[in-house]
Formats: sequence, C-alpha cells, structure tokens
Amino acid sequence: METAALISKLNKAVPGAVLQKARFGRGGKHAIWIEARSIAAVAEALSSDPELRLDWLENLSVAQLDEALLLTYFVRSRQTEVVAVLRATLALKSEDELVDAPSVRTVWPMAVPFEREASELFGIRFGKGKRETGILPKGWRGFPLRKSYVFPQEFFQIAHSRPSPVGTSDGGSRDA
Amino acid sequence: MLETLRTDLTSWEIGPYHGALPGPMRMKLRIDGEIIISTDLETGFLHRGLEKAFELHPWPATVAYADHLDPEAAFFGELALCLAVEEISGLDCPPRAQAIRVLLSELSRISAHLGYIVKVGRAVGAETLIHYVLRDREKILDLFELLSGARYSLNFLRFGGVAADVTEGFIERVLEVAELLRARLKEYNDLFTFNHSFLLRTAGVGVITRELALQSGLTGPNARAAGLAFDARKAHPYIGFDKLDFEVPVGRGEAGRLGDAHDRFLVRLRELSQSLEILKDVAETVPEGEFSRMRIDRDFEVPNGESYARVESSRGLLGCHVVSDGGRFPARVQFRVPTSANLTLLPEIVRGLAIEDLPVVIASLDLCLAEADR
Amino acid sequence: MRGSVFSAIREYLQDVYRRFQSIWGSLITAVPYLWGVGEQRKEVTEQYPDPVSSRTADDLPARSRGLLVNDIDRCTGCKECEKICPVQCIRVDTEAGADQSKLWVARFDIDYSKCVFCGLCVEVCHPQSLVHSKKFEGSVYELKDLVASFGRGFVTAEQRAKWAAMRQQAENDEVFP
Amino acid sequence: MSALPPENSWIAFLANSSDLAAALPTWLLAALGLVFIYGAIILPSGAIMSYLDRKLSADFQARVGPNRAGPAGMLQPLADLLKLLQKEASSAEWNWREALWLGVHTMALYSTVAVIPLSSSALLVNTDMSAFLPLWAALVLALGTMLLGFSQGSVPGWFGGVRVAAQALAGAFPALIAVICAGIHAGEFRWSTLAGAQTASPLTWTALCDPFQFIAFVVFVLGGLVMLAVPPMDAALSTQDIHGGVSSHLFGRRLSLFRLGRFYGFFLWSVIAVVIFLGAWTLPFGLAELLREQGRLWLVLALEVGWLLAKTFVLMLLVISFARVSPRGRVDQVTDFSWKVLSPFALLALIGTALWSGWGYLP
Repeated sequence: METAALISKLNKAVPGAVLQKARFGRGGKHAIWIEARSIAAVAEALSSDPELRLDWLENLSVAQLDEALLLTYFVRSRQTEVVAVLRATLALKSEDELVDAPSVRTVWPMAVPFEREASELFGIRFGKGKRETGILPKGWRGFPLRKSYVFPQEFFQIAHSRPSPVGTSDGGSRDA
Repeated sequence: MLETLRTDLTSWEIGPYHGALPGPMRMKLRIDGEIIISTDLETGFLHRGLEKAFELHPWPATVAYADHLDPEAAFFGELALCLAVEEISGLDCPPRAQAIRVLLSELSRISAHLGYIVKVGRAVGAETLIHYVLRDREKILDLFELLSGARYSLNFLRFGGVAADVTEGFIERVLEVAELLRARLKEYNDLFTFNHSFLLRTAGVGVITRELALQSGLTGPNARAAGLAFDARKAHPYIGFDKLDFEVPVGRGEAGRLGDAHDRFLVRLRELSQSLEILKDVAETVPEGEFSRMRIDRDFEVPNGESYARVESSRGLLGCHVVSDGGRFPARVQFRVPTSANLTLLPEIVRGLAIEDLPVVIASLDLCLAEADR
Repeated sequence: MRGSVFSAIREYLQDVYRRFQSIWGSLITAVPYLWGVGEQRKEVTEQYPDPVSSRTADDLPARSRGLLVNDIDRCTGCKECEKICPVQCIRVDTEAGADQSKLWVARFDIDYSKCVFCGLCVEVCHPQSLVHSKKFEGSVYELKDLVASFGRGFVTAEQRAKWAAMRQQAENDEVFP
Repeated sequence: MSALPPENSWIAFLANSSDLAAALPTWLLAALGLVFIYGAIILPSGAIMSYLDRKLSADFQARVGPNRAGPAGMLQPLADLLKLLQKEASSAEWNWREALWLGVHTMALYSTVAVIPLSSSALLVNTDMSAFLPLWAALVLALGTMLLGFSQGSVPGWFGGVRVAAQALAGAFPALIAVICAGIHAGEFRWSTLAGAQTASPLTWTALCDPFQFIAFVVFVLGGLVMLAVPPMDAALSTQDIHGGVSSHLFGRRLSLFRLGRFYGFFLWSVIAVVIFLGAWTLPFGLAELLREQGRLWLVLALEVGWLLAKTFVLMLLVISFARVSPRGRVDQVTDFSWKVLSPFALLALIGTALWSGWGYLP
C-alpha cells in the first residue's frame, strides 16, 4: 500500500494525528510522522482497519537527536504484506526527567519487550505505568542511552574500571 | 479425585547461573507439586551496553562490536549492521562479496543449528548425539578460521564487501563439508530424531500456538514450527537470496501437536538441509571479481540518514536500525532481536508443564541471552 | 474395530515394539564407532597440551588471528592501530627521532586482557609491521604480564637534546648545503 | 545367622585353610570375609567398570576417553577417588540429617555384601528365600536415598527424594515377579538351587531355556534400572532436569560415597541377574569337577568368581551402551514404563513360565 493512501486512511480515522510524510532511508521509502499523543489511537486504527490489519509491531526503535527522542515504529501485517514506518518525537525536558509516551501494548502485545527496554534505557514512561526495570541493576541512576549520560565511576562501591596497564587512549573513542 | 488434590505452592529459583539455562538469567518458579504455575523471568545479567558502545566508536570499529551481539552466530549481527550502513552510504556490494556473504550466512546458520541440536540433546541427556554434533560443528568452525582467522567472532564483513578474498581451497572445502553433513544428518536422524524416548520428551511439550506466536511477534524457526511461514530471506531478500532457490520449512506437527518442541527441532533440521542446498548452489557459482569496494579507513564517514536492514538470523528476524548524523560515529544503532519475543512467551508455554520439561522447552526455544540483553 | 479392546492392545504392543526398535536403531548407528569403522567414524579428539597431537601453531590457517606482534623496525608510529582499536587496548607513545623521516616509538603496549583479536589494527597498519602471529598460548599468572611491550623505551633528556641538535643540523644542511 | 554354613561354604573353607583360621570364632571369620569381599571384589569391580564405562562411552562418541593416569588411563578411577576424598565440604555447617540418612543409605547397600552370591563356595546366606534378600535391601536403600534427598533442605533434593521412592516402587514390582519366574523354573529361591538349575551351556541358562524366561530376564534387568535409577532411567538423579536431585548438595567424600553406592547397586543387580538368569558361576567344560577332583578348591573358587564377574561386566557394558544412545526419560515416563510395560509383561512371563514348567504335571 502506498504511503499516501495510508496517510489518507489515517487522516480519516484519527484526524490531526499525521503531521507529515517524511523520507525514510534511501530508495523512496517513507515514514509517517505522527503526533506523539495519538500514537495509541493510530495504532488502534491501523490494526483494526480491515484492509491494512497491521497487527505486528516488528520493531520499536528509539534514538536521541539533539533534544528530542525519536520513536520509530516498524509495523507490518502478517496477512497483507503491508509494511509501514511510523515516527513520533518526544521533547526532552531535562537530563534526568522521565518523558511520557502512550503505550501501544494493548494493541500490539509484542511491544512489551521493546517498550520495557526503551523505558529503562531512555527514561520513557509508556502509558500510565512507571518506568520499568529489568536490564539495569536495581538502584542504577540515569538513562544510559541518552546522549547526556555520563557513565558512573562506581556502583555501590564497586569500581567499574580497573587501572589499565597501558593507560587510557586519547585516540578513536568519543568518550575519552 | 487427583484433579481436586491441591498442594501448597512452592517457590523455586533457578539461576542466574545454571546449566539448564541458556545464559545468565533468573527464573522464579511457583510450582504446585511439580507443575509450574507461574514463571517470573529476570534478565539483564548480560547487559553490556552494546548499543551505547556502538555510539562511542568510529564506524569501522563497530563491526567488531556487532560480532558480540550473538556470540553463537556472530555473522548475522555483522551482516545486519553492514547492510544498514551500506544502504545509507549508497555502497553496493560486489557480486563476489555477496556470494561469500551468502556462504558465510548459511555456514553460520548451520553451525548455530548444530549448536541447537547440542542444546536439545543435552537437555534430554543424549550424550552420544552431542559428541557427534560437536565434532561436525568443528568442521564449520575450521572453515570460519580458514576464511577469516577466527572461529566465532569473525569480524570479516566490511562496509561495501568483505575483509578479504576467499583463501585457496575454501570453496572446495565448503562443498566437502556440505557433502559430509548431508551424510551426518541421516546419522542424526537414525540415532535420535525419531527415537521413542526423544519423542516422548518433546512431542506435545511446550506448544506454541499460532495465536501465541502472532501475539508475541515470534519469528524464525520457532514461529515457522508454529505454522507462520515468515522468513526474511523470502520477504525482504538481501545479498541475493531472491535469486536462490530454497524452501522455507514449516512445522507439520508430525509427532505431537503443531508448534511443540519436536516440531521446532524438526524445522531446524530441515532448515539445515536447505542451507546445505544453498551452500552447494552458491559455492559452485561464486563469481569472479573484486571482494570489496573500499579499503578500511578510520575516517570513514556515513552520510546523514537512516536505514533499517532485516536479516534472517538463525533464531529469527534480526533488524538493525542505524541512524547517522553524518559523522565518524554512529548516532544510534538499534537491533531488533528475535530472542526477546521468545523470552516473553516462555512463561506462557511452560505454565502447566512438569518441572522436568522446563530444560527441554528452554533448550528447544533456542534462547540467546547475550542477544536479548545486549 | 476402532476403539475396541483389540485395537487398544495392538496400539499398546506397537508402542512397546517401537520403543525397543528405536533403541536398537540407535545402537546400530552408534556401534560401528566402537571399532572406528571407516574414515568418518574415527576418533577426533586432539591431545592437548601434553602431548600435542596436532594443531600446533604451524598447523593453523594462514589468516589465523593469534597474539599480535609488532616489528618495531618497520613501525612508523602513526597510531592508526591505536585509534581504530575497538577496545582501546593499544597504547603508542612517540617522540621525534634522530632525523625527520622517522618517529621514535618509545612505547608500543598491547593489553591482551582487553584485546578481542578482531584484526582491525592489522588491517589499518600501512607499513605492515603489526601482524597476528599464530601463537595462541598466552596464559600468565599476573594480569600485568598480559601486556606485551614492543616499544624502544623512553629516551633520556640528553639523548633527546642530542637528537634535536641532529635534526637541527640536518635542517641547516638542507637549507644551506 | 542361625543357620550354620554348609560344608562347602566359604566360611568352612576359610576355617579349614589354616590352623590360625581354625582357631578364630566363626563370626570373626565371617566379618573378615565380608571386608575381604568388599575390598578385593567390589571396590576393584567399581574401578574396572567405571574405567570400562568411560572408555566404551568414549568409543561410542568418537573420542579417546581417559588417557592420562596410568597406561591408557587405567588409573583414572583411582585418581578420581583421591580427588573426591580431599575435597572440602560445601558448607561449614554439619548437616547431621544428611549424614544420618547417607549412613542409612550406605548401610542398606553394603548389608547386601553378606548375601551377594559369588561362587558355589562363596555363599554366606543360602536360605530358601535368599534370592529376595537383595530386593529388600534395595527397598531400604530407596528409603534411605529418599530421606537423604529430603535432608538436603532444598527443592531439587526434595523432588529427587520423591522420585527415587516412586521409581523404586515401580521397578520393584516387575523385578520381584521376574525373580519368581526364575524360582518356578528352578524350584526354589536358594542361590545354589537357582544356579544349579543351569549348566555351562547357554541353552540351559534360565534366560534362554524358554521364551517366557527370556521376557522375565529382560524385565528383571530393566526393572532393576528403574528401581536403582541407573541411566537412562536416572530421571530421579538427573543433573539437567532437577539439578542432580538427591545428590544436588552432596560434596566431596559424601558424594564419592554416594556415587560408589550407585555403582554398587548396579553391580549387585547385574550379579544377581547373571546368577539367576545367565548361568551363574558354572564353569564350562566341566572344569569345576575336574579341578575339585584334583583338590584345587581355591582355584575353583577363583575361577568361578572370575567367570561370574566376566559375565556381569559384559551385561553391564551392554546396559551402558544402551544407556549411551538413549535419551533420558522423564520420571513419569519411567514409572509408566515400569508399571504399564514391564509389569504386564512380567505377569505374562509368570503365567507362561508356570504353564511351561507345570506342563508335565498337568493331568
């Protein structure tokens, strides 16, 4: 299905949700930029539409660009071979403040592990729930995948790095 | 009478380190007698901050990190990353390099599936089979070493090709090993696949229904065993898989029910033989030419942009979403790993099973904690 | 007959038969291994480390990635390897040498406790001085013994002054021949 | 020991061998004899079998197996024993329950040394029901093992204990019936009678003399595997499924005692199977009579023990090779196999044997 047709369908189902059509990668692929608040409604519309039946959230990727988190939903259908990319941005307020985003796990149950991971590593609160844990140790502070994150020197008095016999390099690494 | 007999629930924690587990994770079981009532999974013990590490290293060094996504089939991580980066920067891969990539991809798949047979064999206590399979997997690891110099972490792919041309005699040895493995597969089947005790342990155990597979976004051989014929090699052909003729085996529920542990085992065996076919086809027709478009360069820059590459790894759909801000370092590299779906449905399918089925089900799911935790 | 006692008994007997048959089938697959019949059924164990039956370092494939070795005479001290190393296990310190053309590589340390043997450093090495040897036995008792040093050592202050003078001399010679 | 040993018993044998022995009381001789049997026959058999087991498995699995300790690795069992003996306990706390039930387990096992038949002249207990004595010992052993599992204070130990008990009960039933089959054939359950019913020719061995006896023999061996949790019927003690079950927390010396006990149970069972079904110790070519006429009683004793042990080892190796290629069963499948497959066939064998043996007496 063409992106344009998809957008017109969405405009009908959830008015005002679609912000714009954006290019995604090379080769004429497109992403649909949607309003962050209406992600859940869009998801509902896409999965319940009889023609589309986008019932499979293949991937949820989060990336930080400057002061915004970029949520990319790779959605597809098991029945109709339709593939779509949805995109929304969340503005970051401060370094260690949680950001809110609607959860899509009621529509796409497979979103649970993706949302859990993004929630923990980027500090996003999906739905009304709290920030989930599972990857980081209990009591870990900060959101490691944000650009502003500084790796702590120690955690509960356990030093994270041993003094290297060859010293630290000043070469290729960005964090040096 | 027996059905109404209820005993107090017992808690049992397995892990984080235990031989029956696929890697470090903790299972908190609630068991009624010996029936599993509920399972809580705690993962993250193997979180190495891999995705963060990508952002801190220059582009050429990231391939070495992609190796460590899934140590048992390191090649697929590399391949996904390279495909994504090549798409952004518009590099195309020479035909010879593509053929080498297909060879490596299928060899990795075979080696990972042989490793899977070992896991299942160990879970049901079939010692002899384990040794036979490990012996044969060694042949493939030797091939890897011959080609790239390493047995697991190949680090052989480069953006726009492969690191080096094939060594002399490699193609012949691939064909030899393929021939050998075909004979071995028959031996495994005679020894094990339809052994009565093995059927008893796996048939009808740990059934993944079609609905459950759909709900959890399951991919790979596990989903195919449940009847979902999705294969990224067919749905989104890459490195020339569209030109190859191969089948995607789907579970048939021969021994027990569709989507049980035995189906998962059989589907992988069938995939193995399909991969052998592909190996044979490709190895006989490796085109001549260059093996890489560019030499490795520390200052290699990827233009501003993003892409998403899909690869069918031995465990399922491996996606790689790469965002570049046009510099020497990636802005974001995200992997969509197949194991996280497997992990979410593990508590579902072990509910109501006896605790002795737990190792078998875990082994038959082919979990990889390194990949799930990253 | 379906569902009758007889068919139940027949099924039962078939099941018992299959059970013993599969054991028998497995046995006849494995028994030839007892005598190592045929080339494909020989023992594959390789003795290591005492005695080393095969797979000595020389038997490894040409591309095998063992411990790194740097030929310091060819090394130009360009630090490419240090910069590309994904785990920052190489440390190179250089100084200006006796003449303009070459740097004095005072320190070239590789920390094998960090090295992942990815081979990138070898690939970027233009003078091809850094190579993977086939040596793979690297276990030591102390962590610090895992550092391999290939550098020429730091120079003394007077040596440095002398070289500076030599360079100056060479420069002067060039300008006023 | 109310019944006095018969003339050809090894006690009389010992007593007659020297003046010093004749001066000692019978009970002391008997005790010394038991220690001798344990030290000179059972422990070496354990070492030999564990070596053969590992070599055979290795041969099956295309590897070399033990090859470091001694020539061709033959001293490996000894090295293992020495290693296990010097291991420290996993916890400093003395678990007296574990020690107690390990003690019961061990006593139950080694009490059978007194009843183990090794040759025509090495029979300490040879009553008209002596063939059942090892079975009772095996049930006491199961009780001891079960409580040993409970005493571990852990979930796997508890599961292991319950499974051991379930398997012992399931295996004992068909095995007992199989013994009765052999008894019907021989006419009595005395060791000497059971052995005496068979001659050196394999065709007269109880297992091969009629088809029902062969079924009984197979049932006896498989029932023993289930009863004593020998691989591949070792669901009760499997490392993968329930973390080693009973032995999950055993360590060092206690573990070596437990392991040796497991081996001994298997060994004992195979000895009995050979005595009851596979021609016992009867030497071929009438060697025994020949040598007895010449008065070489010691040689007869040694040859008979050797012949019996040789047959036992072959039987054990067969069972091991069968275990090496079969996946392990789940505990309910093992007990199901015992109750639903072995037991009906045991009953079939019992009826068949009874008819076969009683044919001539029928009117």
